[in-house]
Amino acid sequence: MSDTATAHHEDGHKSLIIDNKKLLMWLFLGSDCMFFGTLISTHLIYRKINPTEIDPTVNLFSLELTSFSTFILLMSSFLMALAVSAMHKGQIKSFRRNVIGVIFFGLIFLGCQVYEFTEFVHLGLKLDTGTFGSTFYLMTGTHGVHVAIGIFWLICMYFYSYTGKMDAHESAVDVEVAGLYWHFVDIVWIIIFTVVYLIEFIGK
Amino acid sequence: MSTTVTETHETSTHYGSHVLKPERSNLGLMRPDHGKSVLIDWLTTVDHKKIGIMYGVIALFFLLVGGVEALVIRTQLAFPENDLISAQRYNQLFTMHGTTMIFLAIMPLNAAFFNFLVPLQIGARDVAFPRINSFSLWAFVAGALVINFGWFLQLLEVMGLFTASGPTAGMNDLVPSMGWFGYAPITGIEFTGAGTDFWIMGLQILGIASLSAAMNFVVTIINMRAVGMKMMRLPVFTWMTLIVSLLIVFAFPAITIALAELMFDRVFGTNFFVTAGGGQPILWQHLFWIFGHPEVYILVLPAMGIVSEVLPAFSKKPLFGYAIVVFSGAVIGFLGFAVWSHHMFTTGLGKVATAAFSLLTMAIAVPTGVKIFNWVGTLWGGRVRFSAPMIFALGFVWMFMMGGFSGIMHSSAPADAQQQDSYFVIAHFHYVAIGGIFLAVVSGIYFWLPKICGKMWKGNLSLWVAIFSTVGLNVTFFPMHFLGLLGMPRRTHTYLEGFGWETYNLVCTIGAYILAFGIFLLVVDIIRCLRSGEPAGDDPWDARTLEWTTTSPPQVYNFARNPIIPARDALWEHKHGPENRKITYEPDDGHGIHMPSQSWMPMIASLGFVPLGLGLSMMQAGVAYMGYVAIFGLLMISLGVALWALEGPGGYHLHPEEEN
Amino acid sequence: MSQADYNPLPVSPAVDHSGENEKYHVFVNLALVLAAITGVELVLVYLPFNKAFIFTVLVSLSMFKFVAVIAWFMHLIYDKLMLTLAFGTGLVIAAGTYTALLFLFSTDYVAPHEIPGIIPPGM
Amino acid sequence: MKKLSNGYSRFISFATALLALTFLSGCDLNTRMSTFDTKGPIAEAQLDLFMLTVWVTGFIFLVVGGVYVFAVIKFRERPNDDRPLPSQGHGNPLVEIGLIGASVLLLVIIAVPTLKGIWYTHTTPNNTYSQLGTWYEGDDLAAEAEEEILVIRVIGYQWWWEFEYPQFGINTGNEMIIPAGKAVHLELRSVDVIHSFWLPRIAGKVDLIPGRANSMWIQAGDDFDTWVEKNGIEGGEVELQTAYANYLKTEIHNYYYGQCAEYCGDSHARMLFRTTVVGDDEFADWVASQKTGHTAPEDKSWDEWYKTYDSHPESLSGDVNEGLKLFVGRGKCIACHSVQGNPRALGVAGPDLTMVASRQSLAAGWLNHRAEDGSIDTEKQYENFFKWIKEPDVVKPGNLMWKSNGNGIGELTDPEDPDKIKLLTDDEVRKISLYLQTLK
Repeated sequence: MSDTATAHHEDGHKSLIIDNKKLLMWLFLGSDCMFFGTLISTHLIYRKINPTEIDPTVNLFSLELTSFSTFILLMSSFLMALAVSAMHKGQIKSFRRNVIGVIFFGLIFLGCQVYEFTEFVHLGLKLDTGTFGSTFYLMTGTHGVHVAIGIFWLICMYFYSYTGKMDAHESAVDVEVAGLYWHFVDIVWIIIFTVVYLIEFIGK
Repeated sequence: MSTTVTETHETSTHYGSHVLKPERSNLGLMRPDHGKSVLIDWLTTVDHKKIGIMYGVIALFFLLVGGVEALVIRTQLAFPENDLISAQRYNQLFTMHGTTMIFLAIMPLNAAFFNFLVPLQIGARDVAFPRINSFSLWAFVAGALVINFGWFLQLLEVMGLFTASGPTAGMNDLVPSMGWFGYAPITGIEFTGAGTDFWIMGLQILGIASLSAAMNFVVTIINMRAVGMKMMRLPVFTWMTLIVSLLIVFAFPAITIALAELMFDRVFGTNFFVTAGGGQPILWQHLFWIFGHPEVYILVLPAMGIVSEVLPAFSKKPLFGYAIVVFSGAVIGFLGFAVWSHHMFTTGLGKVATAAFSLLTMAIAVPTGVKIFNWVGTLWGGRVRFSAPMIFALGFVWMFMMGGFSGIMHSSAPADAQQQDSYFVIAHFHYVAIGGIFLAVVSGIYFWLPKICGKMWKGNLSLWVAIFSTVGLNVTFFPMHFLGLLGMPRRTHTYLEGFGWETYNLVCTIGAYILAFGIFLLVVDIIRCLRSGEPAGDDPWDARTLEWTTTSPPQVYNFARNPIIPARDALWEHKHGPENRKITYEPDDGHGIHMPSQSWMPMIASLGFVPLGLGLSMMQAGVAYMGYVAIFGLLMISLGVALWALEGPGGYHLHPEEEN
Repeated sequence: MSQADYNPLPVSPAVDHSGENEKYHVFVNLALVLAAITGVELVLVYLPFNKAFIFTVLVSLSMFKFVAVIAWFMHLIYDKLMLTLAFGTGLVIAAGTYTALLFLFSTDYVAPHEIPGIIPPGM
Repeated sequence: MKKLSNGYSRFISFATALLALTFLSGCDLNTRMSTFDTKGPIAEAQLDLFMLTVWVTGFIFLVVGGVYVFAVIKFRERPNDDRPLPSQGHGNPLVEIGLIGASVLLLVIIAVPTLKGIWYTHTTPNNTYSQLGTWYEGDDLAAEAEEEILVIRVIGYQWWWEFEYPQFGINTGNEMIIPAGKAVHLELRSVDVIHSFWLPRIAGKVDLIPGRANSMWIQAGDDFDTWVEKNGIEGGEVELQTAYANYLKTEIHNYYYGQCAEYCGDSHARMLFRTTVVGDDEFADWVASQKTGHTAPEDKSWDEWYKTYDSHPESLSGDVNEGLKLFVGRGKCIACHSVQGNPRALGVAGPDLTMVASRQSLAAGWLNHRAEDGSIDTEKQYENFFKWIKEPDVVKPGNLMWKSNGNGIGELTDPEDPDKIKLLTDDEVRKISLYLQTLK
């Protein structure tokens, strides 16, 4: 809930009209690029130098399932954009409707991931299975944790909207910042979907 | 959740002094505001100046700790085949010396200057997120405690009050002993014990502290500038803060993930750096230096910023080529991400990669050289006044040049094959670290101490500090160039007689004691200043930047009215420039100055890292019940953050007496 | 001092609410396009085309999705340049560094896990 | 202010004096591991590059440092200075660009030879001088190896070195032997943590990284063509060959010191190694005797000795026999060490002990018994063996020989209780040492 970690300086004049929280979030996302860059590149490096590590005849990935969860995440991003837009217009009911949708879709995505992990473990891919298991689970797991944090954040916002303390101006920024975070989680998945799942598949 | 809606402004009362009625937060709790007790005031403060001072004091303490570690190391090496301390103890000392100096002394010293100066230099009341600032400070303290906790356990063990148990107990290394670089696989579970876990968790916590502080500063510098303070009017120190903060923001995630991967290797048996499972230990080196090389600039750029403030002030001239200095700082920062592998020339990168990194490393010498040219250019035609800050700044330029030149020698990869991991490298980076960063920081201390405490240091003791530290530094580290070229490798706890290293080592050790005496004098001088310095006045140096327009020490609100900045070197132009370049002030809108309320929550949240970090580390080492301690820490963090979110930012208004 | 620098606007961002309705249509269209691309990607990997071709198309499509979400859903194109700089710097550094890192690793340098005392066959 | 200036000049003279003292304290650059005293083309190339960087940076230092000192002195504030304020110029773009251009030019002076040097040091040559078929005189060489150069697999352990010669199927520890004037290809491997191979007078370092196939090439002394070219000596082929042989013999054949240069744990400081550079004949002899290994004491065959050992061990008397009995028996040395010839000494966790007594150091180079004249000081050698076997943890803290048996060498009488170890007595250690001294 980093949006709350602020204090306002109503007297301060800002040379550029960017909200502090928004700038902070964008910086965090820039930093997160390095964060996920490290994880994804670790995975790719080990795929490159240990290409025969997993049995190529076993079809580990179910592309249909992953495409479905990618779709779900993209749609949640769409709803999040609508929620932010609604908040800017001060339509709190529309905001609630959309946010509930985002939370729901996010939970479906997490559910898919849990299902996928369980399947993989049954197929014999564990955390300590060579480097593939290590990098795959740490990478997708970290992404999953990001999704979970996002869901928790949005649930808090949803309930907070009933306290009547939200207003169109300041809370819109808070919602927008949460939205930025959510979209970023989405674009990270776009990359992971392509470089980890699809390209792995055509490499077979 | 939201932050602003509930602000209760019952405060149009006129407060002449700082005594305030504590106000209740949204939770119905008393806010720990001014006037209760000095201790609570400091613990819960969100004032960037107090936070800066605390950073500085803690960092100086760790500078002394790291210095003592270095002295023991040097004493052990004074004679061949010396057995003052065991190999293991030596390894612990050099590991902790490096870690302490980098993460617990230099970085927080820089943070101390950032905190104290940046808002003052840009004409702001505070940083953008005062409570995150407080969180960063206490998270840094938490990380420092976790990383040094091993010493405490080792002490208990020596006294017979504690025995390690569990899988790594036999190793008996409670203090990190794998080097500050922690090259895999020596950090693996089969080679090192609990010390490595403390190190991993400590660094992770320090990373969180640095990241939150850095993002805060970027937002502060971009968003909180006073009217008219355009980017190209920022003081160079603030520019360097901005660049350093961006470097931290973009470099730290690499080490965060690397540490997480290492932790997974140790705890969950993953294979990131385990050869038997297909892992490549070399990957750690890459990830470490992707962080580690920008880290070098994170350490040194603030020093360049300090010197770029001191030299103009004592030459009565603007910085020569301001734009180019700023630009070269940015280029150094950016190129700093492209040269990490020059720390790895001996790891068999292959011809092409070695050549590429060799050339890029030479390229980075150009913007660094540019800065030196500009400092010389600043002196040229000026009127050089030899006061203590200036003497240290002049010493910095000379010593930094020497460190820089041995750096160029490293850039030639084949020559580096002889220098890498020898004492030559130690000489190189200590010239940069002590001759560069330390002298600049001392220069900064003498320059801004009058502003920080309102008192002027006195007498010529500062000159003796300069003499002892500079002489000590050269006597210690100059012979090390030769030691390295005569084949003495680094990180060896002892050496055989007959290799021609004996005299050099003895000289180095003597030098280390001279240097230590210099630092001791520095501490004495600072204490003397605090105890019995004369009032310094607002602008004792006839200086150039905005921080000298406020009182010494500055009021809690920094500026009674917000300044409007007409030019670069605002104060100088105000004093000596034409009439249209005076600093003006915004009109009083009658609402008073909005001040943020103080809070316990950032401290509670960040100190939760102590049980979390210690619990996780010791759980790994097999100590009983540590899992619960870790969970307690996690709960403490969550609780702190949740209450922080719910208490609301609060705030009150101050109405300073009109004095200007 | 020119008073032009002095900006008396309030702190909170002045959001232009009149644009929100146009944005709605952009969002809906974008969502449809993104869904369609994901479908195309899924089909594409099964098609018997040249692997390099499929690879190129997949990478381009994912780049497009990536940029589109940033630009419109995250309204970066509506926002201040400073935000693009803050994020873009991180993105460029990450992309550059890790692409370089990927090239620095190659199977040529991989040695099998050493076990003491065994001279590998073929030596 | 006057007082300050006085202090400043005092400080400068003090500093200069101390610096000069430091310089003078050690002029001897021809020490055992000096990178200045090069004995091979690689170290020479590296030194040349280093000196180039020294000259270039020294030049810049002189110019910039000179201007700097001049500026500080010339533009200092005088007492009662009432001159007008200095001009408030913000810099001069032309000067700046000129200086940037000049520094780029100076860097190019370093860059071009650096690139050459990288290619030179990274490319193992395969010239006729170095091919095994040309110079190796033993008859035990596989045909396909004739056109290869000598390959040595260097394997790093915590904390010792193994040198394998795969083309000859032999293996030695901590002291490597290479022929003079021949390029040698080193394959660098590690079994545990990262180590680094550094032989300063012959070549700079390359790391031994687990999981990574690093390699380097080294050469002690120039090959014939290079030597002729470098020295510009004229003469007939035979004379030149003699002179060249003489050069190798007097200048290159020697005993060189090396050390691990990457931090590798507790005893990193004590992970040294040695290299003997010898002539072709001597190398062939060494390979041959390394292959043959040793017979049992009193020139018995091993079958005979072991038969007696298994049936009537008490009949094998004398210190050397007793030592060997302990070596294969209670001391359990053969669990980790192998000795060529001895059919039961096949351990692989420790260094190969074939001809261990002809090595001039023990315990990865930490204990020396090389006499002034280059021969082996046998008394010292005995002491070293004794010390190493008696208290290995003192010589090399944390090493496997000490750790593997539960902190000492001897018999574990109760496997459940590591404290009940029956350590070797001084007399037993003496006998083992005496036996080991016969392995030469």
